[in-house]
Amino acid sequence: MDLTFSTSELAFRDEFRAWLEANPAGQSPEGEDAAYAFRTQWQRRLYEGGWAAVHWPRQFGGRDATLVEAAIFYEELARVRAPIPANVLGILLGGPTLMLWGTEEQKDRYLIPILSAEEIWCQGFSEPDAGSDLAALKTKAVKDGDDWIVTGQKVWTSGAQYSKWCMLVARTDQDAAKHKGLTYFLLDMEQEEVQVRPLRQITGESEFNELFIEGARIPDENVIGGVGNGWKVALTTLMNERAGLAFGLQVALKIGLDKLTEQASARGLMDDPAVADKLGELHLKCEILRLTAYRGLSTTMKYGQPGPEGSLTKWMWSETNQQLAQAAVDILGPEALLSDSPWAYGLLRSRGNTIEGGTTEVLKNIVAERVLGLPRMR
Amino acid sequence: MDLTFSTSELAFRDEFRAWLEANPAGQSPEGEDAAYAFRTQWQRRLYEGGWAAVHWPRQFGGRDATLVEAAIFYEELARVRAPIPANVLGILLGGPTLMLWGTEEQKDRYLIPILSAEEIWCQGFSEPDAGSDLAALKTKAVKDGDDWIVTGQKVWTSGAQYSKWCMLVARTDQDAAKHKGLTYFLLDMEQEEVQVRPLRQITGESEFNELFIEGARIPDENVIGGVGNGWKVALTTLMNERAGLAFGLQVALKIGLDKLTEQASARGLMDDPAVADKLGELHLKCEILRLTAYRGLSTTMKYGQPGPEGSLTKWMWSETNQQLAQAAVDILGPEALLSDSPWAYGLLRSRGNTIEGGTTEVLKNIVAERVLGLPRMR
Amino acid sequence: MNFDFTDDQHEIKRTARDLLTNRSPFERVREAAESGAYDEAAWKELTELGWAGIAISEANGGQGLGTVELVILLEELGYACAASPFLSNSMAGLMIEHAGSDEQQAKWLPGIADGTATATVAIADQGVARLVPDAEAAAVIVFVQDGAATLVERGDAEVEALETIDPTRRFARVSASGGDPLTGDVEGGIARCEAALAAEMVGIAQRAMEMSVQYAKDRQQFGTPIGAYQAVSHRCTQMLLETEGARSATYFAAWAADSNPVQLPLGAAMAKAAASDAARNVTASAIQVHGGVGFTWEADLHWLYKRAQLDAALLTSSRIQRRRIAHASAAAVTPTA
Amino acid sequence: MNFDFTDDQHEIKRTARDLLTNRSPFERVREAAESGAYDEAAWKELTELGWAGIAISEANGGQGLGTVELVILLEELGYACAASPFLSNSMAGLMIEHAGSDEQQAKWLPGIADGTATATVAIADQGVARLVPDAEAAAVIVFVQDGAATLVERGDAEVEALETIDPTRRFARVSASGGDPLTGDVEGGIARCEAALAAEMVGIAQRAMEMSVQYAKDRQQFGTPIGAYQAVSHRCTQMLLETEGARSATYFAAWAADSNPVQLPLGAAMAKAAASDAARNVTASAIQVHGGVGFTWEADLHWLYKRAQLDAALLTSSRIQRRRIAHASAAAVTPTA
Repeated sequence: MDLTFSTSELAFRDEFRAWLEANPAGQSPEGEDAAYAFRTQWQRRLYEGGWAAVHWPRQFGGRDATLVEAAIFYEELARVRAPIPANVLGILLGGPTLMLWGTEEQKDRYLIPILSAEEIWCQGFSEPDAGSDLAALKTKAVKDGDDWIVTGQKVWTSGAQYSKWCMLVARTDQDAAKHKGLTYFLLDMEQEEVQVRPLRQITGESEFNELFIEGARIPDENVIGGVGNGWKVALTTLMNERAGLAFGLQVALKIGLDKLTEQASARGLMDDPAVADKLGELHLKCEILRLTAYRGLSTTMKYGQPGPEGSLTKWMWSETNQQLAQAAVDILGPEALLSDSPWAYGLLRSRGNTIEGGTTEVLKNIVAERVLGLPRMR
Repeated sequence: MDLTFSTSELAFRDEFRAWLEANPAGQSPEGEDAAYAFRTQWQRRLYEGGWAAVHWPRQFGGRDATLVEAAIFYEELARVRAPIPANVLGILLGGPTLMLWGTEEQKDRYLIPILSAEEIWCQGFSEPDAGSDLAALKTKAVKDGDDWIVTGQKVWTSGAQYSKWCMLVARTDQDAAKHKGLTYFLLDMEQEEVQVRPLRQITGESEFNELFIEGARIPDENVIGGVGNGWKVALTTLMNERAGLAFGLQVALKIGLDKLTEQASARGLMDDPAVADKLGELHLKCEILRLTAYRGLSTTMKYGQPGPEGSLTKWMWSETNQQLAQAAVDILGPEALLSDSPWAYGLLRSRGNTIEGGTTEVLKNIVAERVLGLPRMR
Repeated sequence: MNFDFTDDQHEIKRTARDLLTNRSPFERVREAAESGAYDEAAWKELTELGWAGIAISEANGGQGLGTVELVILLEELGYACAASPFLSNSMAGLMIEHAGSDEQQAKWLPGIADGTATATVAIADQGVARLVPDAEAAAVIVFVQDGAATLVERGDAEVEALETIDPTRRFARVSASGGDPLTGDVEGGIARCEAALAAEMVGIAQRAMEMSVQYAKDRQQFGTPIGAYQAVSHRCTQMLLETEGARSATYFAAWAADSNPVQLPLGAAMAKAAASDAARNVTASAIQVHGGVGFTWEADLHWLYKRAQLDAALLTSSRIQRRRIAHASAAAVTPTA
Repeated sequence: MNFDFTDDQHEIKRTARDLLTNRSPFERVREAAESGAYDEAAWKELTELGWAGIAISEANGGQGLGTVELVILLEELGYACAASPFLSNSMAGLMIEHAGSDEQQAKWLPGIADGTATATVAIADQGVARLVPDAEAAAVIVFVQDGAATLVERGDAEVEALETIDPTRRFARVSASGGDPLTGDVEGGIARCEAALAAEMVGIAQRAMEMSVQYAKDRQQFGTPIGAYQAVSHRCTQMLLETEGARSATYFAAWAADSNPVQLPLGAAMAKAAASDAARNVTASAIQVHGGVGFTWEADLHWLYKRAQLDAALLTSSRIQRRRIAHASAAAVTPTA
């Protein structure tokens, strides 16, 4: 057991720190489009420095980073408050899915533009009536010569308005059993038959979109992993390691908590034991989250699959992040509810944390079944 | 809206208070048997004073008390820390069930001995494999001439060792659908074919028992409500107003909380805002419980059935009672964990509160279905 | 003991529900929020119906009913999440009615009662009230500080508009000094305000719960309505528990205000604490039950969530309320030295 | 970064689990509790295996391994709910090993390591320690007060046996003064004790969780295993969350004790706080999952619940720990004046 970074991990961190110091991300501009353009620029700089996808194999432009190094990478990004690369879905989900299921031609064609942010990717899995239930997808693709004609509706596609490619799961066999008739496609977003409508969130922003697809065309060569194999390919995408990203979120949480602690201190509120108790509780949760996340990485690295602890960190993070935002309102009072306060934004945005990327309820079902071996939920 | 007692309610209360002052219950002796004998004696005195079952009709020995008066009755008992009458199940469940479903002969035969504590009643519904699921009962009764021969096992029968009669639900038709083959009997406990085995609880006491029934005999005249009608009769028993008793529990909770508050004050601990916050929270819950319970009574009295609030008080009470016991340990420290401390007893006993009389999970199912109209649980 | 409304009170509740269902559907709430202005026509209608003066004496232009009736209206306004100066104006009315002199009452209450000269309440520390609803448009501000209150005319106060996360209501920061002192029962006035505020939050929680229950019945997942899953149905029962608990405390406080003032201070503290927690928890829970849909602007749940957060921050905080409750309870059980 | 045991440590864990499964099944725990005496033969076996001296230097008769190895054993002893003076004796060993002089170590550690002269730790206020495990049979008591510690021989202390709700362990009230001062790192010693205590509680929580999961698979209600209902299955996932969280904090504290002492004080505070909460919550939850059965003496869950309550009351309370964590965190982020 060694809970410090190894020499090579420290070397990795120091190299990235040095690069970050020489290449500061700068301040994001206001406005969604401008902010996104900024993130694209930022990813291009990471790419040029060889830092766009550290966990990818070197042959595809990565650095063969270990899970711990990938965690360090996102921690360091968060520590300097640099933005997440624009093409995060392509880097974390799309690339690894292609590496496992794609043909050589597909890898040659798509991987580098993902890294360079030349082509942004989005994810077209969720549908309005399917929710967490992939087997209930209704979007369908019908063969038409060498092409597929796709019709349907997708939802919660973040970044769709900026994307060139959409990882789309559609039903290609109406008669097959629910899981079996699915195929995984790459849909070209640049066609009139694909309409993107922003979904406004309770924060007022539109991170997510609805996708209306009316007879869009996909050439046969854009099938990933074979016709009828979409369920398995989609699982690869879903299972893909977001652990690294999680480390960034957790550092951001810690930065927020430290800031609240500092503000409470500055106002002399730490003398109120109720405030101290609350902040102590949050620091405890935050530290346990960090430790548990690293335990999960160690288990995965050693045994090839995560242990029970690995399934818990998203749940821990999302609830702690919500509690932090509410604690800030309780401790700092009305000013934390003003529209321009980052705490007010956090209060609203954090409500999505227990919904996005698998609701807490679905996570608990998965943990109950797969980790605890309890009977299938009813 | 009038949240004070009316003149007649006050008169009722004052009359009972005066009686209690003239007839103090005294101190319960140590030991389960002695304590039970003491409760029997106490009920006999209540009976002689005309106070054994205030909510029963006058014609059967009661006082025609309203729901509010019954609540007052139990509040006053709890306030002077008098014990619950020994035959509480006969008074609250057995009597009212007989009044609705019994023949004239049965009423004449059984009601007065219930009141006078001459014959104690217990409840034989639960079975080891049935738990909360009445339809899964396995105990069976087979017709043999004018008698029924009963075989099976019951569990959680409190006071079985002191009881003359058991309200027994058994299966009399193996072929009928699950709910339909049940019959409600009065089982004479004084026969060798009925064996009572105490179930030791985590407190070390044995309030509850297992009942092993091997060919016990019940004459046909002890069927209540007709053969095959047991489901309906049992529902009457289950639905019967325990509200009055609940008011006693709630006063006991309040007395405990006041005591903890007094002890915390005496040690200067109220100056610790975390202690004050915790006690404030408990006082708030305690008061909300009292108010909500009275709201429930008012709704029931006016509309003939309880409103949504009426289904919540057992849940509120059980969780608050558990929180009180844990708070006492946290506030008073190790001395609250000594075997002879009432707090230590409370800590253990209160764990049963969210299980006995319907687990919190079952209560929530019922509230979800019957109050909120949500679809049947799966 | 009769913990139920009178027939008249039930009638007020029904009328209010009907009216607000028509006049303040969520489309109107959204319009008001997005335009940054209240619906003047709706406000006029409410005042013409006498709502604004419901708890103000007839002599001063009101209807002469009680805090219970006011609480009934406020619960419904909360249920509708109505965008209106009703809450602030009523709270000011309660303060002046209960702590003002005859002259002060005669001067200000008629305008409050008919809505032509609205008022508000500001809770200040060192001359500054950090969060005051509807101060910009108020004719007079009841300025409370260190347990004392003065009436400060709008022109004599420094009012700086604030943009909060709840755009269905106008807020401001108010600085003032001096003013015309209220010499009566200021504490009792504030306690009545707390009961009124609690009522709005009970209505918010009720609405969020009802929307969640409805959604849980309608929305299918894995082939069955989500309300059939205990993760959802038990969450809904928790919403019911908190909402009904807060309601019990709020009705009690309102009744105490009208009929048993000795129980008001503790009752109001309990109502505010319970309703703040209930409104915040239930609205957050409602978003969760709705899943991704609950996180969208169009689902309208966020108006309730945001209103709950702002309401909870008004007047005394729950933390302070809990301590007040604890110390009052301790004083009640501790033998006096 | 490798947050996993070494192969040797895994082997220690496996061996301990196997041994305790045989030597300390619940029947034995019950016997010890009902007879009021520990199982001498089992204690002899553990000491002969060198467990009692696992973290004591070889020079003083121990095995010279670290806090991590001790924590592994204690987690398993907690899992077994073993009735034994192991915890108290090890805590005293940690104190003397880390805060004692060479002479004190030479005098007391060999007896602690081989179990022939056991010791314990008493946390006192005004000369009285209100809850001390295994003081009656101890040869020496590490008496801690106001941050200082002395070694008090059994005969020089007033020891009054206490009957607590956890009869699987002997407790006493201890009064003393004077004694032989420990001049070394007392705070570090106590922090190590906290890590050790936390480990026992992690084991308790793990056992309660496993029993609940097993019961949820086996027990049928309404024709299906109760573990298929989210009210039960989600409760079990909550148990997992709390247990794994407490485990992360405990392993971290043990590692810090051995390898990075600067992180030990905060780490130990976190471990004790997290493990206390986890053990109390998980054992209470386990009773609930078991329903009526869980409330019976025979189900054996209560030994875990009672042990969790008593363990949580040892050393520093969670309330104080949380404040320590808060103030330490505040100090870390506040620019020094």
